[in-house]
Amino acid sequence: MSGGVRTEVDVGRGLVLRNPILTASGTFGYGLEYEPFVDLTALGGIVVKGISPAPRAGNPPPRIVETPSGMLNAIGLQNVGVERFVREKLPALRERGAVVIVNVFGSSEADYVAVVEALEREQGIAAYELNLSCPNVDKGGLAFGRDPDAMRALTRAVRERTGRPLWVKLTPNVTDIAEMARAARDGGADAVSLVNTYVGMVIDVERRRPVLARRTGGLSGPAIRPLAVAAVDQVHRAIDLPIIGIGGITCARDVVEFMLAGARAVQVGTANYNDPAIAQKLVDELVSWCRAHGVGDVNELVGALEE
Amino acid sequence: MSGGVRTEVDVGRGLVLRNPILTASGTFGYGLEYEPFVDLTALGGIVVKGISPAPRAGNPPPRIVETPSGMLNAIGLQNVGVERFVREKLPALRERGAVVIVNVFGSSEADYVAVVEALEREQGIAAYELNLSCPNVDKGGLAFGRDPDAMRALTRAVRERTGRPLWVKLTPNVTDIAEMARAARDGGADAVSLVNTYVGMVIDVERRRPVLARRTGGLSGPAIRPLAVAAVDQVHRAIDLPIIGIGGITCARDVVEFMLAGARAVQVGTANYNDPAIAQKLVDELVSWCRAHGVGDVNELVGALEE
Amino acid sequence: MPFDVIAAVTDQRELGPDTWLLALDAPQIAAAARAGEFVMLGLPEIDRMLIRRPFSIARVGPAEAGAPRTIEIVYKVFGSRTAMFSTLRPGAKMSVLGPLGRGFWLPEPDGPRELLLVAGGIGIAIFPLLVQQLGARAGEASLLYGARTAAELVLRDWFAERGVAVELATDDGSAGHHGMVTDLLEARLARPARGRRLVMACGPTPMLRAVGDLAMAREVPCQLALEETMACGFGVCLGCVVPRRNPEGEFDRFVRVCTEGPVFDAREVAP
Amino acid sequence: MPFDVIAAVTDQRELGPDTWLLALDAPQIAAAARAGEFVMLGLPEIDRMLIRRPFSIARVGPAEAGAPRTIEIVYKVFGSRTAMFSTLRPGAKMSVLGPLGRGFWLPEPDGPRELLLVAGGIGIAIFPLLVQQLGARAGEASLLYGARTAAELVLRDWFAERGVAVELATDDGSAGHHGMVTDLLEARLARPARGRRLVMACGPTPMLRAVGDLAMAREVPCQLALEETMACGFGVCLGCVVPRRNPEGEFDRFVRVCTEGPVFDAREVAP
Ligand SMILES: Cc1cc2nc3c(=O)[nH]c(=O)nc-3n(C[C@H](O)[C@H](O)[C@H](O)COP(=O)(O)OP(=O)(O)OC[C@H]3O[C@@H](n4cnc5c(N)ncnc54)[C@H](O)[C@@H]3O)c2cc1C
Ligand SMILES: Cc1cc2nc3c(=O)[nH]c(=O)nc-3n(C[C@H](O)[C@H](O)[C@H](O)COP(=O)(O)OP(=O)(O)OC[C@H]3O[C@@H](n4cnc5c(N)ncnc54)[C@H](O)[C@@H]3O)c2cc1C
Ligand SMILES: Cc1cc2nc3c(=O)[nH]c(=O)nc-3n(C[C@H](O)[C@H](O)[C@H](O)COP(=O)(O)O)c2cc1C
Ligand SMILES: Cc1cc2nc3c(=O)[nH]c(=O)nc-3n(C[C@H](O)[C@H](O)[C@H](O)COP(=O)(O)O)c2cc1C
Ligand code: FES
Ligand code: FES
Repeated sequence: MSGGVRTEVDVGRGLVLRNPILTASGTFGYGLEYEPFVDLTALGGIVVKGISPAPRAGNPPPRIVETPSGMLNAIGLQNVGVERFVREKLPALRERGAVVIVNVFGSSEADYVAVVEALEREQGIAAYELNLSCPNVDKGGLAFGRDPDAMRALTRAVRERTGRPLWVKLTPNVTDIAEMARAARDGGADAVSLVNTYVGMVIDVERRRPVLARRTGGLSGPAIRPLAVAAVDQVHRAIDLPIIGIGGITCARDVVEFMLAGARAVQVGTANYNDPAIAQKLVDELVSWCRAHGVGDVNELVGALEE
Repeated sequence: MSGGVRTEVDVGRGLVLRNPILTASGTFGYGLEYEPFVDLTALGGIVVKGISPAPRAGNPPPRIVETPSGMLNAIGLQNVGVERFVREKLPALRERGAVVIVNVFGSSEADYVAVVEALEREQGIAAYELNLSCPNVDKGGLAFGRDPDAMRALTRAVRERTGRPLWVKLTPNVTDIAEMARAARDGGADAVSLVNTYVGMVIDVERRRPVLARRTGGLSGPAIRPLAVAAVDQVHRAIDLPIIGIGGITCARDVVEFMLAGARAVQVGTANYNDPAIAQKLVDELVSWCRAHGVGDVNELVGALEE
Repeated sequence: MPFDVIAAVTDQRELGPDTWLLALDAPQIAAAARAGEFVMLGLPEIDRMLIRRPFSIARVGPAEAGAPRTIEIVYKVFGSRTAMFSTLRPGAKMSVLGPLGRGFWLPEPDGPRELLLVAGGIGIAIFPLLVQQLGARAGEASLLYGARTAAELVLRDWFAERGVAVELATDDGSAGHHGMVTDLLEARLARPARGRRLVMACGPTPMLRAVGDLAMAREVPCQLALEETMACGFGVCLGCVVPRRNPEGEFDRFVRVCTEGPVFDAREVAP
Repeated sequence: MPFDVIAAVTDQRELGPDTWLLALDAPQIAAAARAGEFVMLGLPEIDRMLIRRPFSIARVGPAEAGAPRTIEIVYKVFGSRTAMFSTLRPGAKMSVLGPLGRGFWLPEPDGPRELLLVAGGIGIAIFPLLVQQLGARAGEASLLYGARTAAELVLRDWFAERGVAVELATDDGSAGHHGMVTDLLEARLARPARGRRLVMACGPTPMLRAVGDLAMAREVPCQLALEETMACGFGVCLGCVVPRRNPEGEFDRFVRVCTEGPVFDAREVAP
């Protein structure tokens, strides 16, 4: 409840977020970096940078480049590994009372299972988000995200190890994203989050080389918003499972757009770089929008397109 | 040859274009509308609006909406049909000496074959481009473009009816565009053109409706350029077949970018609306670019990334 | 034939709430413009504005000094681009394509006429050029002009000064008739005509629909200026279509507002 | 702690070919800035500029009137955004995040020093604040400053006026030594030191590499200000990394230029 508007959303398996605004993995660090700008507990949740069993160095630079209304990144899942995450990052987040969703990454089913098993022993984790969709690594991620059988099997393997809410993050680089969402559900996912980035490339024509050292990267930002909204709409019409909408969100209008397309909650990504306070501002703006439009409960928006 | 730079490009089956700048189907009408702005014979070629066996009324409005650095369209292949095209449009184009590539559309294999058979009787057609990638119609197009077997069979069926250069236009809305390119080649295509538009959606949050009457549309414009460049690069590395690069081109740098990624020629689409003279300007700008960079033949650029 | 030019802004003035007058130095377009035609307005840099926006040519001027040099646009800040346009000041450059479209058509001047110009809100923007081109015969025209509130009734004095009989309507009663502009039209059509009547209307879609219905019910010729989202403005994108109906009222085909309109016979289109 | 503010442009001046000085009213950032730190500069509207751009805080001022109110940026027009920045005039608003990063570090002031500031081209932008913060000890500094041609040697008088010994080099010989700025450094390092030497360098990557090699060969401490493409500027995107090497010269890990730099010990990084 905020300013007369009910903002709580149920994203499956009993997880009720205080509001539908989350931050997207890889764009919000481990949350703590944003403390100068954001009250972490004011957000619906924080999805931390993808965690793998061992630390990962990531890809060589250049790793990012701006594109029209977007950016490409090829970070390559640089992260501190699950051990240091548990030791150094999680306790601080827990202490602050932030709602933490851990984005899990691996190169094999065993990797995903290993990260989740290590995290199962820890308090203060609201959900797991399996990143089966990173385009910027050689193995893992995207390979699972493009094959429904692999996705179902991997989701099931993790499902068997946890009673916590389990989200699967989908790649849009597929022919039929609804089929992938179905596979995630059949594997036992409680929600799907979409979209991750689109494979893209920019060439430095003077040097005749790809700008990114890794050749290609993932496109994010407002450029992809219409594609992401279409993906959410498609999955929403195809299956009955909570959806977390992601892609190019910069203002309350965009949040409402994703919710009308069928998302119960959203994640803000690239916009956090431009305005590190944006996630918290969006909570307030969404409430104002609802009040101005006579919406007493944000859940009224979910999938509420006129047919 | 232009200003000391060789601009002719061979796009397969002996078709040599005077330069690599073409205009994309659906963005250049039947060419004649651009005569106030462009000398049609100065272009490498003109790809006309998709032609189906019978005239098509197209989708109800609204059909277009602007998005960040792009636009969505859902025209629905409104066109005059092959008969009127042959009677009213083709003779005028022929008379002017324009290089005409006919974009062919249908809802079944028989449709595609019917259009090509009708056109085989006519002079003044440089090539066919099979549109197996339109996201804005219920049947045909995208259905073929997403299934390698269907694509191969359809391409072969057309191939058997014509000795003219045959291009297949690919959709990027697939898991593996290189696989689709391979299917087109195996079916007998002389070149592939990519990309067509990406499925997207914008919602009017005030009215709680999709802005487009058809719900979704196809995203074009600079927003998709990094995605299209990555697609061209991927196909170029996977198979040996001339590629026509398409997606968000607005300046000579963009043309060079697509050629370095592996395109022998390019098509300019959405930018024609903003600047109806742009295609011809790009021919001149490309020549200037080559001169300034010591490139004596545009073919030196094709796939010429430093590895 | 339309001209595609880079034109300098020569004036930018606020006429009313969120309503601006923008003047552009575009002599070729000014000389060729006919009432009801429009331009596509953008910025010279494609990366700052991919799709241009359509605006009626509101007025050309100065009419005194031989051929007109400037075109004027009267516009309402509606979304992102019009908001940006309103920040441009004299000297700024815009890209302008025009004149475009098929404007109003006037019956031959062979006798008395009663021209009924019906404007809703920013729909007023299409009529000044018509009055300029009517010249001495502006006295044959009446402007029926409605808006939400008096402050939004921009340019009304300009019409009155040129001999046009102006009747006003506002939703809140702050000027003229308290009600809709279509009430004014209905009343007028019920009175005997001063000559051959012709209705010309521009405004929101529901208003156009009502105007068309009123005129057709009395078999008064009626021209409606339609709006639809446009990407090109010159007939190639097929983005701006509306359904045309045949004399039986059935769907005939989609017509392009940009080249087959924006002004249509009310019998052909159902806004 | 960085501040994220909307700041008004208070000055915009061309210093040399494509080189500008931009002043912004950002008192909190001005008060907190330390030499070598930077800001992320953007426009208030995210839809006009998605990714902000990093620029050194060149100077704060006016220093006379108590706490400084403004920060100054010295920048070169390089691509689309710097070109756009150069069109902004006093009164325009920008979004500014800063101060960011880890700047230069100075040895304790316990004896004579010989500070060698090595600047290549627009790399000069990082040094005025250092000289401001050296205050009375600016006389301990020498600026070795190279550019392609004399006109590009902006701000050189400003340094000289503050007691900094300035040595110039140009590629075309139009000012100072006809050759590279690293030639100046090499000559200087070959001469006996006036005190504890410290090299601080900012400029193109090949120059930084050469400077680092020269200094390390003589075991002179050396700080290099690096550049890498940045999306956030505050350590979260992991876009701006460079490889760090361990004492054995092997790859250790990727470090973030924005928070672990931009100034690094030359022994740690290989530009
Ligand atoms: C022939 C014609 C003449 C017009 N004349 C005038 C005029 O004289 N004065 C005036 O104020 N307005 C006029 N309009 C409407 C004007 O074009 C829109 O208000 C303007 O495009 C809104 O742009 P925006 O970026 O501010 O709004 P946006 O944020 O883009 O969108 C707001 C709304 O504007 C409409 N719109 C957006 N893009 C276009 C487009 N390319 N073409 C048409 N409509 C669009 C959409 O319906 C949308 O819902 C005219 C429209 C047409 C078709
Ligand atoms: C810590 C730091 C301090 C800097 N200080 C200054 C300064 O004081 N004065 C000055 O003139 N320049 C400075 N730069 C460089 C400046 O950031 C770039 O010149 C600027 O970003 C170019 O933007 P653009 O849009 O004009 O060019 P673009 O068209 O975006 O690109 C041109 C080139 O600029 C570089 N670039 C683009 N985006 C970024 C980014 N987000 N971060 C870093 N580099 C980028 C890329 O290498 C690219 O090849 C600094 C860079 C860093 C990292
Ligand atoms: C620099 C960067 C790093 C990212 N890292 C991850 C990651 O580690 N795990 C993940 O699932 N998604 C990652 N993403 C994808 C985002 O979480 C998000 O899905 C995507 O950026 C689209 O949202 P946006 O358009 O709002 O940025 C990353 C995105 C960016 C820009
Ligand atoms: C309004 C519109 C209509 C289009 N119609 C067709 C078509 O009939 N056949 C086709 O193959 N592609 C069609 N396209 C796709 C373009 O040819 C092109 O592939 C796409 O727009 C990407 O290029 P761009 O980003 O340069 O516009 C259309 C695109 C637009 C914007
Ligand atoms: S606006 Fe393009 S056809 Fe009318
Ligand atoms: S710029 Fe984002 S981590 Fe350095």
